[in-house]
Amino acid sequence: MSDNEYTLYNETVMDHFMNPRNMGDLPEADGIGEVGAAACGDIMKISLKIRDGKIEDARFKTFGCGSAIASSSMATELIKGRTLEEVKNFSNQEVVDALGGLPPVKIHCSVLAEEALKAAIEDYEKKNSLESRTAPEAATA
Amino acid sequence: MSDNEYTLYNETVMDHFMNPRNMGDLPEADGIGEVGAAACGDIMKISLKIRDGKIEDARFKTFGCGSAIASSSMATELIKGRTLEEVKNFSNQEVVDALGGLPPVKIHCSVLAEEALKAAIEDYEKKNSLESRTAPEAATA
Amino acid sequence: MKSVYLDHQASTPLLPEAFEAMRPYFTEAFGSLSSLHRHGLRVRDGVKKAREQVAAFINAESPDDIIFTSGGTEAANLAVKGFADANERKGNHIVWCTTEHPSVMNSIEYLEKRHGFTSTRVPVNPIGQINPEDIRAAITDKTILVCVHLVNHDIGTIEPIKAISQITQEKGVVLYVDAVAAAGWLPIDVQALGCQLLSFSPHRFYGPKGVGVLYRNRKARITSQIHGGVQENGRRAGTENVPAIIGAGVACEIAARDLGDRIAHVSRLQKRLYDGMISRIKYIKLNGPVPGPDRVCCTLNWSTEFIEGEGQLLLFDLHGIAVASGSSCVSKSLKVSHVLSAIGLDHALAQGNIIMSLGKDNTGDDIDYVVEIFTKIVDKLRNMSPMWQEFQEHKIDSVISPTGHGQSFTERAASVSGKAAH
Amino acid sequence: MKSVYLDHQASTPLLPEAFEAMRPYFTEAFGSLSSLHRHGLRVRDGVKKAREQVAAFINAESPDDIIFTSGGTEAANLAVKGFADANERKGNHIVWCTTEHPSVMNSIEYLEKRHGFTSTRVPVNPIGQINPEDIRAAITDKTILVCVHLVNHDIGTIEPIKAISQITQEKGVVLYVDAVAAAGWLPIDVQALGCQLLSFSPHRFYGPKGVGVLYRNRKARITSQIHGGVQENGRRAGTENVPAIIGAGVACEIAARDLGDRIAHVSRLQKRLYDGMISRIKYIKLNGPVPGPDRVCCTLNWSTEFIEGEGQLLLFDLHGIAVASGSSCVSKSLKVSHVLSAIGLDHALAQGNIIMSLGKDNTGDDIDYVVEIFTKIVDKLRNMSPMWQEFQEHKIDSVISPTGHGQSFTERAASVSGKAAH
Ligand SMILES: Cc1ncc(COP(=O)(O)O)c(C=O)c1O
Ligand SMILES: Cc1ncc(COP(=O)(O)O)c(C=O)c1O
Repeated sequence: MSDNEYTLYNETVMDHFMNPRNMGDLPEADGIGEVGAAACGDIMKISLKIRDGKIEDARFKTFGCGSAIASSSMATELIKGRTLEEVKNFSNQEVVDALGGLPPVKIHCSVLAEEALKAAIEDYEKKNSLESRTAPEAATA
Repeated sequence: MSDNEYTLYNETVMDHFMNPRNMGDLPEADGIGEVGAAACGDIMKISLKIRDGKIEDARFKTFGCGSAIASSSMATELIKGRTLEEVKNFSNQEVVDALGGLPPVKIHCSVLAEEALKAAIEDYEKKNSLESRTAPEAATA
Repeated sequence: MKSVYLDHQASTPLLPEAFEAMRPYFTEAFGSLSSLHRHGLRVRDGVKKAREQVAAFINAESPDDIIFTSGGTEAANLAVKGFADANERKGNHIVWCTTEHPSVMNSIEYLEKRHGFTSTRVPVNPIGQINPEDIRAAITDKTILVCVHLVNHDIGTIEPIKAISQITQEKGVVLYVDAVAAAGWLPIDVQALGCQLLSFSPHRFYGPKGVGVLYRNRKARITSQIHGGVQENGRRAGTENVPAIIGAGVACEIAARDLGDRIAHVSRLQKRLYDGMISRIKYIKLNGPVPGPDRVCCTLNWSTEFIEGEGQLLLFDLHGIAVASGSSCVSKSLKVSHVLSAIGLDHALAQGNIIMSLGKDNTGDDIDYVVEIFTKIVDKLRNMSPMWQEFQEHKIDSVISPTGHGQSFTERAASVSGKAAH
Repeated sequence: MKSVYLDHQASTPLLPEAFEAMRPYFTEAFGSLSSLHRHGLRVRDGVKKAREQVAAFINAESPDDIIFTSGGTEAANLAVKGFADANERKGNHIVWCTTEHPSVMNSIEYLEKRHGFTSTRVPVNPIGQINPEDIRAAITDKTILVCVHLVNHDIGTIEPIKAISQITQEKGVVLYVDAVAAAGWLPIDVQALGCQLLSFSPHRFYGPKGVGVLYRNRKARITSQIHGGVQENGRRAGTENVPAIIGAGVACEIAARDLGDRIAHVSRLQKRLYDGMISRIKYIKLNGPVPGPDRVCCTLNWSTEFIEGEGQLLLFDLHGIAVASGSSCVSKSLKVSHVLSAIGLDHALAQGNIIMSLGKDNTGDDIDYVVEIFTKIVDKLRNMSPMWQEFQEHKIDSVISPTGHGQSFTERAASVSGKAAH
């Protein structure tokens, strides 16, 4: 689409902005996190499907700038298949690195992605107290 | 000599600067005036030959900028043939007008010419008390 | 790909005529203006002509009233700080419009912080217009200066300068008009306006960058704010940017000649763009006055609900369309434009802000293409937006067309971010 | 007619390479640097490269240390006033060299008048050089800044910056170096010099007008002195003069590449001119150091006794030769250069002052022509000069080669003008 050699972000960021991965909702999400950045007004929502203590699927919706959209696209891409424990250690730096870097003023977008992800996990854990969490496991086992 | 369409002063001033009229001394001057402008350091000397109450000849020497040289050239040119009475009313404005104008910061050069001229007349009058002034008149009559 | 430049308020291409006039001053007539030999005198001649062209453009009393600076910002600084510095003994109070450009606003702020000045900000109404009577009310016996822009840089509002100058003249106070967003797009006559100081930036109407103009008449004494030599009659030190000054002169002369045509052409496009956007996009709001006598002919400032500005700008750019975004995430300070706050725009709307500014070379086709692309952009971004989804689900409400269902966007944003939006 | 430009310290022609690099930024890449679309980003790329070229030219630690201003004067203002503003809490005393350029001198004077600063002027010796120990002695516990130029703009003296920076570093005081008369004509390495602030003007070495450079490293915090937007990282507001910045980058890159050759060529011409003048003209004095390690390679400042400067300049011009005159009648203020006063030059000699500044395109033939013409000019003007006559008549004496007869020129001038010369 673009014949432009001058872009605000690098190729990877632009690609994730133009063709976001995992954009949308999960109809029956196990955990949903929605967070906002007071500083700039961005809002990010991440929905997770969790199976066997692992992220089976992830989706995002983002109200925000190009790097916020790219960060949520990349974050959802990165965590698919990871265990809950791994995801709890997830850091925004991973998003920044995977995107090949973000401008300094845009680093907070990757932080927002980390926060949305962790909010979704929290939501999942809140909904699934130990007993309710074992139940579906038993059912599918 | 000049193929220059850009000159600091107008054509008349440039002409009087490049080809000054009446430059030099009068060997047997009747009156000599030498004045200086403290503000810029210019020094101007005008020598007069006076005959029958008229300026018969005038010469100048000037240490100063282009407009000072042009002003003294023009002033000596203007006064030749005038009576002493006329010259006493001589004003720098006449020099400025005859030169077709001077830049505002250079008007003082024309004032210097007026002053040198008047100093020369004073010198003449001092040298020639009434009796000594009548003597040469008698001689030439 | 089609290329449509709609960011003329950021900068404009240099007129070929201006470039050709400037060209010899780079490599051939390169002398310094203060040199007394032919190289300097040639340049002096050129700059003299440029000063006359600029003076004619705004109907200044005399070319001596024109001071060349390095740009609109420096001109504003010189007007405000230079006037304050020269007139401090008369008083130390400044009255200004709350929607001034940062170059004016921050100059006044500097005077407050560092020179013991005080100031009164006069508010604007929801379309950004000042009430002249508020200026009258704000003037005290300490007031020496009133600052009001002619056209607002963000939302295109034309301020009632003539009514204001009647008051300032009555009160014996000097009026400074920042005309950077106006010059080249509406006729300017400083004598009819009744101001004593007025500034503008030629690069905003096809002149070069690197030069600004401050008009200053006898009634407004100023002191130089860049100290050094006696250039510009002692009012602005530093070797003059001769090529840019020459280009400014030509840009002014051509702007004066073509102003009627430019305004007619651009006004038509503005109307077409306005109609297209309003009819095709839902939940969109024009900031500032509708096209007409209260609005400059060349800009439209839009707020589109449920989406953010930078994404719009990027997608436009990917389609070859250049626009500006006033949204919070774009400027390095992450702040919403103070102009949008001043007109009381809801925070939700201040976010999705886009400024389209037209120029003489835009066409009707360009406009149709922009509208077409914009409908796609809005769809794409709303599709990604959690707020749009929540609006559909009646969890949050529209500011533009309220339904009575759900939280406000701002309440919602505050609740998810844990902090109130600023 | 032959044309010889010997006024390179006023300004230089733009390099064709710089012009070509600038050209697309006028009509094609005309976007504003802060715009986020391709038009802005393209410009951003170009300016980034220019910043790197400029940083490399002076061996700055980082391109971020380079601030683009509108010229050398604004850069000096920003260095002095911007540093003072940011560091006022640490102290309010400035030490400076008495022969600084007016842009530095008047900035300091402004701080004294308006911001309660005090300052100490450090004198220079008869060739214009400062004694570093005088700087040490002048520094108090209130001192925050020392200002010394690298090369004097009038008389070409190179100051001992390294010795001075040892003292400032020892004392923990920031050193600002005005390198406008130096850059392009001697190698500059800010790290080796040990200064924290340094400014220069590309139009003095074949770059464009309308741009200046301030180098500023982490150790010297400054605040913007032109208020407005956040351009140049918040250190200089206003739409950037992109074409000039691009041209500055190219001029710096080429100057870095050609510096050795330029210096070798110009030094040779300087020697030839010096020898020619000294051997052909009587009662003439070089102001500042003789050609050699204490003098910049490109200028010679002459005082010719018994004649005045402007006449020399005019006659040179009529022969196609461009020189500058520092004589009292030339500048609008009618004052003798403060540099000549500072080196204790006799008033008589300060009058007949001419500055010849060489450039890369001058030839040996040019030099011979200039010497030839100058002998004629001196004859012509001395022939017209009442002072020359009086010298011949032993009424006044020469300052340069005193005979022991007559009054001094200055006494004589004072007696005919009725007032002492100033
Ligand atoms: C209303 C207004 N004033 C002043 C300025 C500053 O002008 P410049 O960026 O040319 O320095 C601008 C520029 O955006 C402006 O829009
Ligand atoms: C030593 C020195 N500093 C500063 C300046 C000011 O530079 P500009 O005229 O480029 O603003 C000059 C210019 O003559 C200079 O010679």
